[in-house]
Amino acid sequence: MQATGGKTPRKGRGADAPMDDLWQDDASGRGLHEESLVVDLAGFEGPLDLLLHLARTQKVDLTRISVLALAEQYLVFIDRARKIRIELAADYLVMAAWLAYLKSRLLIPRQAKDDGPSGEEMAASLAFRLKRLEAMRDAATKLVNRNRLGRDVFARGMPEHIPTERRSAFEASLYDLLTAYASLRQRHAITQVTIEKRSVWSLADAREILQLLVGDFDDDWTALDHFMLRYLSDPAERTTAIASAFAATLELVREGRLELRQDGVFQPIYLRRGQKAAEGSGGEEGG
Amino acid sequence: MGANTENATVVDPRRLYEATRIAEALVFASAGPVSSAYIAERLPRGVDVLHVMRELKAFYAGRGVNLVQIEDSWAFRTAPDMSFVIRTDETEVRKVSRAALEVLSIIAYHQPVTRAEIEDIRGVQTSKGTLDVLMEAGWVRLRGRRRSPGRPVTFGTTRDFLDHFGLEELRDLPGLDELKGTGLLSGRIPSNFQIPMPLGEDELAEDEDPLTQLDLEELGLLTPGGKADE
Amino acid sequence: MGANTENATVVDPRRLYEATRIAEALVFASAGPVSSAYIAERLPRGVDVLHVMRELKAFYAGRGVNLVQIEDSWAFRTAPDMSFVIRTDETEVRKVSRAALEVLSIIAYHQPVTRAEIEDIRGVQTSKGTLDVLMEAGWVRLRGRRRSPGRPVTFGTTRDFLDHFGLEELRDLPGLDELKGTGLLSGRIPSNFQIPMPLGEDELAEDEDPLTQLDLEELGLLTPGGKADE
Repeated sequence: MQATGGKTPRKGRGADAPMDDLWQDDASGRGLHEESLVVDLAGFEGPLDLLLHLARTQKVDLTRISVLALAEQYLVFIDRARKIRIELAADYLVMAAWLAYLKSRLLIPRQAKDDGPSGEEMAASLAFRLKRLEAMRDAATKLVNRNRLGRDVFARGMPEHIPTERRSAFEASLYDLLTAYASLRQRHAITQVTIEKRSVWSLADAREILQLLVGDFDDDWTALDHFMLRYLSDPAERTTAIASAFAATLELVREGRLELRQDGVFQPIYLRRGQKAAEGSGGEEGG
Repeated sequence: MGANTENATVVDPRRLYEATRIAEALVFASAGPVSSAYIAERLPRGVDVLHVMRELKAFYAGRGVNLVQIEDSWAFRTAPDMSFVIRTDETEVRKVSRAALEVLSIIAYHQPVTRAEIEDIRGVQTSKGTLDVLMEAGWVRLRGRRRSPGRPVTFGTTRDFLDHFGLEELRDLPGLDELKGTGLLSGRIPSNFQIPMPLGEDELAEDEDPLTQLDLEELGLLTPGGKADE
Repeated sequence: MGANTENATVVDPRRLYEATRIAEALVFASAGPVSSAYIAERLPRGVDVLHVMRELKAFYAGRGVNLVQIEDSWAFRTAPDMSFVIRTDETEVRKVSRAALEVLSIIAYHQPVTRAEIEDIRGVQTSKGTLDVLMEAGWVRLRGRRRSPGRPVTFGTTRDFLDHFGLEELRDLPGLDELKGTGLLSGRIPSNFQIPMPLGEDELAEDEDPLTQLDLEELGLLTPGGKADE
């Protein structure tokens, strides 16, 4: 995902798991250098990881971080990445859109009829998730630094006996069984030509993201597409993103899951939850 | 040893000593952990296996080789402070990527845990093969299925995992109590709000075509004959 | 022994003990007999390796495990009189062959399945021995007969199969998404690729008849007029 690396946005983690490779050679090469904010997403495992890293640079207890400041930093980071035309995975952009929304909720006073989660609640849950991820990281470090068998502690090098406890005289694990089955079926499956992932936003992409976000909106009009388009599309992909997002929006409106408002030509498009949003997908009869 | 038999079951010291020898031979001869039940079956009748193992453990406590307990099993392992003498250049432990290690600790602390839950905690899709690597190492296993819609498979750790990381039981996981106390293992995010889950490539509908130039023209977003700006 | 050594080389008992620990750990962890020279190199300076080994040998003399000398090398061996405990389970554990694992997994997922179908899925003939091994292991059984020309016998898995592989029920076998999710199955599979949901052990398929006494006799699994062994 580096500027030079040829990774396309939604290609994500392929079978070769490039991210894993990068993790192997320690954390030294990762990340951003505060002053220049050189953007290198290669070392990060997803947006939460990036956020955690940014939070750490605030150098305070995770329970006391300023989520607002964190959101700002993240958005700045993403903006810079895009400015120097680094391809960003959809995950990072969805998070950006969400944080932009969170930011607006934190800045705009809560309205009385508002029954959705408050900005503070959203911020709290984000802080919780960061804390939980960090706790798991710490646990992993502690685990790997224990005295490990074969590295610090050793078993009998010349075993004389293998005690059998199973009644069966045959040994095989469930993992052996599944591996055998999966590779057998794989071998016989007709190998198909894999089509290179497109670098345009399909209707499905946009729709999926919209749906992810729709649930988070209450009955207020929100210029969601504003957030979406700002973060979910590379300038280079803007046209296709607008098209797909708009088409997806229309589809959701048709299904009654979304309502749409635009005050004038070239004005922002406002969205709010449709009547059927809560009930799940409604009828398909068009309108 | 074998002198202090002042517990409930009055055991003849010679019999206890013989039992200790048997247990010692059984466990010493094996590279992997040997279960108490397996040892018990081979001890003289009326000898309490746990009593014998406790004796044996005490006997080896300060030595170069120690008797360790792993769940309900026993194994001899070199003393941790001996690592510098034994370790050679060829000594190699399985290299685990940082991501795999993170997944492993999530499974260890949250088990039984589904793949979706692991991804929820990490905020990112688990790369293909990470779970495979952990299962191949013998540290992670399929535990069963969650009784919830879709009946997702749950993962847990194995006895080999405990053995490898020198844990007697899961309760010995570092910092477990502390984590429980802070509610970080409960799985419940305090408010009902969720950060959108990462959109993995697998979730993209496979039956969807990308928008074509023609579509864009149809939608009026591109002047006919123009060039998609991609 | 070891008591009258103060005169030859004056060794601090603590140092001697430490040296014994090192030698003990080295010999224990080694995959083969360890030479005195190798051990000597790793002992604290000024400690005589043979002295240490004599100490260690004496220490283990009456125990379940002995230190034995093989020319100029050292190894631990279970005490000769312990062979009866070590050898009791002569049934050596046999690793299941790849072919047998494949057949077993097909039977597990696709049951009830006929031999022809197994061969169709594997794309290769199944040797009779493979099925025999699986029957012998107690993992595979004859379920019934397919109501189709030739009335072929159908195979299925047993309760022991579930026990051995730690499954509660057949439905616990991971499905397509889960095999993909763990990386066991790569994403590069055709969209019409399917993994069947196995039919429970006791349910007969619509086109399946239960095995009768007559069938068993025909198949040579029962001597005429005899009694099924299960």
